[in-house]
Amino acid sequence: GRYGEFGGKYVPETLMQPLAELQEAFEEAIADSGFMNEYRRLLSEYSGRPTALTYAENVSEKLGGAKIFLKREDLNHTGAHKINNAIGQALLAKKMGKTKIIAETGAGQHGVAAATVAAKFGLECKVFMGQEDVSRQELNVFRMKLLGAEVIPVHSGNKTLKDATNEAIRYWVQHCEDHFYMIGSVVGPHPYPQMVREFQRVIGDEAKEQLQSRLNTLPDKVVACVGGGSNAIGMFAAFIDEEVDLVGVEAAGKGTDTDLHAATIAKGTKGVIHGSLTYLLQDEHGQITEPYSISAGLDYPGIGPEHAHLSLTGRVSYESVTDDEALSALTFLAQEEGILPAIETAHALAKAFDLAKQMKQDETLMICLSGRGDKDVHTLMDSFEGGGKHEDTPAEPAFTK
Amino acid sequence: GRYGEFGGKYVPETLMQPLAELQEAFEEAIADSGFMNEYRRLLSEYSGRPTALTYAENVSEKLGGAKIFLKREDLNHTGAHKINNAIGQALLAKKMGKTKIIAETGAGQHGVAAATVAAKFGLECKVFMGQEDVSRQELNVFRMKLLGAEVIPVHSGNKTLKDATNEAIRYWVQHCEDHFYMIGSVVGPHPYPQMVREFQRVIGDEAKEQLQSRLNTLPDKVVACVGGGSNAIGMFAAFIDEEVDLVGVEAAGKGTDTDLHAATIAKGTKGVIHGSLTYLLQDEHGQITEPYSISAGLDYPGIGPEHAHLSLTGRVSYESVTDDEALSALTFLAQEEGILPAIETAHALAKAFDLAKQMKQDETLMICLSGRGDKDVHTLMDSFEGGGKHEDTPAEPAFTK
Amino acid sequence: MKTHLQNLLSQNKKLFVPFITAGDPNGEATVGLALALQKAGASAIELGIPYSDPLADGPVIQRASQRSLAEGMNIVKAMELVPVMRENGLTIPIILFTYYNPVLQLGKESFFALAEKNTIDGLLIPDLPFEESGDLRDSCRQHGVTFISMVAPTSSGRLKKIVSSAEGFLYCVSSLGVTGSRKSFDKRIFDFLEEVKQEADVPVLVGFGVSTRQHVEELTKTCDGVVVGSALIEEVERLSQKLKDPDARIAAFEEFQKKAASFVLPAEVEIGS
Amino acid sequence: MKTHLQNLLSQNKKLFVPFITAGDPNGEATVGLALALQKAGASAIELGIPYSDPLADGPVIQRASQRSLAEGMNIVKAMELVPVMRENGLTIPIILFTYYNPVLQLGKESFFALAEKNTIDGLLIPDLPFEESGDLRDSCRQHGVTFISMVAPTSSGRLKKIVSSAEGFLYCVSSLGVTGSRKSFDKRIFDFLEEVKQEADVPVLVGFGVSTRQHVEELTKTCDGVVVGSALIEEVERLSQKLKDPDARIAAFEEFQKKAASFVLPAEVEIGS
Repeated sequence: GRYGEFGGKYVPETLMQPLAELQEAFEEAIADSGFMNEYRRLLSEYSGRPTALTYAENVSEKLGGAKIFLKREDLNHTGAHKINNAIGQALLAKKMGKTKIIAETGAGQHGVAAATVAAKFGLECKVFMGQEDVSRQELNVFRMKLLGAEVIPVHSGNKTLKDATNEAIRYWVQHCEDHFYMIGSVVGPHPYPQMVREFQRVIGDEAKEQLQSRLNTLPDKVVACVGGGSNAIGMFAAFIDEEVDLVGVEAAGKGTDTDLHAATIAKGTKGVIHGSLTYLLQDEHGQITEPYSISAGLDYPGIGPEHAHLSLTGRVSYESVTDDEALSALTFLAQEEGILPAIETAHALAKAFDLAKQMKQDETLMICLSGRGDKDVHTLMDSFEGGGKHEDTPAEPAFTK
Repeated sequence: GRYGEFGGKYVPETLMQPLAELQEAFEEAIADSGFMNEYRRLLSEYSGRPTALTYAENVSEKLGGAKIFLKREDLNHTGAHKINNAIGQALLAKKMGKTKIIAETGAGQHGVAAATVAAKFGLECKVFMGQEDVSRQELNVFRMKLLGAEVIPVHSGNKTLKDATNEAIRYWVQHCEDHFYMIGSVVGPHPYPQMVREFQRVIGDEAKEQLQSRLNTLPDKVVACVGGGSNAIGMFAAFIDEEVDLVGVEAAGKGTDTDLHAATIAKGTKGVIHGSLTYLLQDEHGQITEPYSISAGLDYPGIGPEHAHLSLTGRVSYESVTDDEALSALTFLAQEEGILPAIETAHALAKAFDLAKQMKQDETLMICLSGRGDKDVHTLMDSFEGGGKHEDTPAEPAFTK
Repeated sequence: MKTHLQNLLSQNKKLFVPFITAGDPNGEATVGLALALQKAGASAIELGIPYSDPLADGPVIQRASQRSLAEGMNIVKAMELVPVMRENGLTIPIILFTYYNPVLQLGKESFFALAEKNTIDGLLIPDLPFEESGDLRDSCRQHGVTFISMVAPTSSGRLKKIVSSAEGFLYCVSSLGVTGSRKSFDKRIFDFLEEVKQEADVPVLVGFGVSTRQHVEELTKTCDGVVVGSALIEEVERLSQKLKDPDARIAAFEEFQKKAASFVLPAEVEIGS
Repeated sequence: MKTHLQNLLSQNKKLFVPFITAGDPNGEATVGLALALQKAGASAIELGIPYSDPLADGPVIQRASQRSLAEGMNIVKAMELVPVMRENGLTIPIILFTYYNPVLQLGKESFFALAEKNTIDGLLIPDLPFEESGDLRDSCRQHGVTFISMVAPTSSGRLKKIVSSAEGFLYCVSSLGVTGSRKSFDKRIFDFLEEVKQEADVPVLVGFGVSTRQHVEELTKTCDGVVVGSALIEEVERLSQKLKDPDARIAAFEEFQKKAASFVLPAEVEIGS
């Protein structure tokens, strides 16, 4: 249950046994070819895997450096990598005889994925969501309800993702006998970080094979954005034992020199959040602070414990990218490749484009395009056309010259 | 250029030569394995084809009849089948040396697809869109602009799709020397209906092969929604010479006994619209009337000429489905399978579910799931939660009893 | 009693064929405007049928269509205006300008019955190109209605075919484009007109964008006349209120006639005739 | 000068360990409330450190945390309240109730230095289960701080291990759940308590949801005492304004004392002792 010193199970006593049962069931499941075949069948026939690997030809040529490939998780059912994990955990819930699932959500992406698999697997589904997010993301709230899920607004704390997660854990503590808690990222107590990684490693495994069969080579560099870090871990897993540079990209918000960021590794310190020892944003007294990013999927004050370990050991380098840099990269990709990425993903793009410029033309760089940007169009309108909170941040397409 | 008596080229003299050139280029292209390989490569590596074929297990069991399979065009890049055609036409534009494309759009789906491929292929893109639709679909307008396209609001006529198409044709007449007109459906003058069909037939070809390899059988019935009719033609093309029942589903809006519908085959008469002889909604004096459907993609007053022919010959049967029936089917699919379809697609679902109930359990029915419903969430909120123009139409999930 | 389009058009002067939309701003006004055009020196009149989807027309004529439709005009009522014009002294040919769909919806038999009854001389359908019009051209010939063909600079390979079967006059599209006024004409248009002129047995007229007397003078160096649409419709639009007012109408007709007359060149005594 | 938690808890009566949040509604009030609890007959006090993310607590204690944080309370200031309590006559043990993160952030050395300096007797960390607490339990032993372990009905296979290493007392979670008042206790809870009781060498206390004297009477038939939290915090919340008002404070402390006393059972003369 540890990645170096990180990870563990920092949870109320009541949850220790349910976590042990979960771990046992999970270990059985991934060793069971019947289970894994069903998982892979659903990924293929329901979610549409394998997702494409797209050569970003125009972008690569404009930047003049490495050949850039995009692993297209945006083409999954529900529009992001989240569904890979949700399918895996839903299958596991079924296997464990649980009929009800709970999930936390910030902007609503994992909530939609959870509600989706709940519908598909005939499970009852409760999604905990901060009241602030319920108000900001009414479309996703409606979508979850349409899928048959119950959305429970959380009024505690700052009424955002962190508090929704606390509340989901509280609810699970009280109902762990018949409820399965479906965590959406590589966070939480063991075995969640490991389990979510295993259900996301299909991203990297596929991408590796696709590039091999296309160019007969490994990528020189792999870049992914990191909030909790599930798409990044899923992407990195296939390359961690290879000679491939790995780069995780956090949200620097308005800048890591301001208070408005979500750069957990750059600016955080060790601590416990949601059951796991990792880096997190906190004050000197160990009170967890509210992060900020234009991207709802990256403004989490913690980070998956494996990332904390990979950072400490130096195997993965973690960088951070501001709102404005992310928006520039998003615009550049949209206009050059006709792909509108999620704002989360745009953080990875911004850093990757910078790196690609410094690479040679015979090198390759692979980006996990973790999700599509349709969900962000309102935010983008506010940012680019004013009228929203970011009206003073026009995104100069910095990459186009 | 004819399907029985339907089709043809009813256009200003100025366009006859550009259409002839287009036809020649198109015929050359589809016979050219280099061109077709590039087209197929883009479908695969850029748009993520093959799209999945999903067995709708829960729905099939609840209905108790045929096994229902969904051809998941919603999993394409940009979320619908529209991109198949846009990629094909963009490649053709390049081959013809055109550097600028124009397109018409209603709700914005084809506009987004056109803007997408324009970005990918480095083409200038003008999208004509009725002022009414510009106001109603501001997110899609923004998305097209973000992709680098110019959106031109059309103030003539009723300011909707029909008028946008007229205006696109007018603009093409004036600029046909260097502009490629990218039509989004199997409508318009020859060779468009044929060309769009050929660029959409991948839907049916794939679905047929997928079902063969899964069940070693042909479907007994194939159902698709019909506005202009491109997803339906693309789906039907593979089965037209087989012993397979084919069903096209039009939008009955508030009912074909009212004035508010878009049921062109059920209620239309022969006439010319946008360069093609087909069925259309018109008054006794040949003035084209404004159609109505809750689905922005189905409220077109005409229909592809091949559909007119397939209806007249009886090879395909055309049915119509009301707003309310479509919304019920949408809810049912969302709650049973975790898939939120486009409202267009929901029309096909509603009819297909009715038909499946009457079929045997060893029979199969295949539906073209033409697009995802994310774009429709605002409309659905208005319909289900009031506050919109459809507040008096709560969608009873009629299929769940 | 129909006129003889072919004969009337073979006059020894540059032809002026104006376009007005039937029912714009109403049916009575249309009759008066037609008479004013005859007085101004029109060789024939293109009478436009208002249409919901006029995709070959620019914004000026689109607006005229909408005004006319709002007045309740339709293809049958429009044709029925022609006998009223005749009763009031109109002798020049009337060429019906209509999109194909209203004709289709009426049905060929009804259409030609109405055309004969209402003394329609010619028919021009902007969205019915040569290849689609064979059947209707035959019917026109049977019913003594002259079918006017259009050619465009892009007609190229198809030009000879169209020109050789032309009746009445040839309508040359002056540029790539829909109807509407424009400032000047491309040099290429004159090459195109000369090519048409060489092939044609019938008068060659230019339309689309002819909006000033200077245009007419310039173009008629190469061709036999002009069709003027938008420039006149703009005048109708300007006079719209007066044209609907029984007291102001006469003055408005006169103003309109004056505008129309500005496009008419004096008959030349051609050398050698 | 610390108390001797172990000795004090082995009194010949049912134990009553109340919980209050340090700094709710402010530091001065906390001192007074602690003294009131001692007067009411508390055996020891759980002094809660306010935390931003109290995921083992129900809404009542969450609100107390937020009030306290808003007052600027933190783990260091909270510990520094204890000597003030001592100066004012507090002699019963103080058990610090804190989430793990504030301890981690302070660092083990600083934490134990402060604990010793401020006469902290015990430590209870609700999100540090047995398996994660080995190192900290060792440090506690070195610094004479009693580490309180929790067991829950779901502890099952792990129960013996936890119970056998328990010090001070065993904190039994009365049900599946977070802290907060509840109406009645599941029958299974008594089976669970009996099982714990059989294994334990230290007093067995029940917490989570003990909110009435009747609860206490019912539960202490099986166990050695109770921890009462939310029911008292609700009282603090009710008295909040008065507790912050120097003029009304004394009366509020008395009211609170009365409420607390309702959970205290009279010492029994046990048969055979």
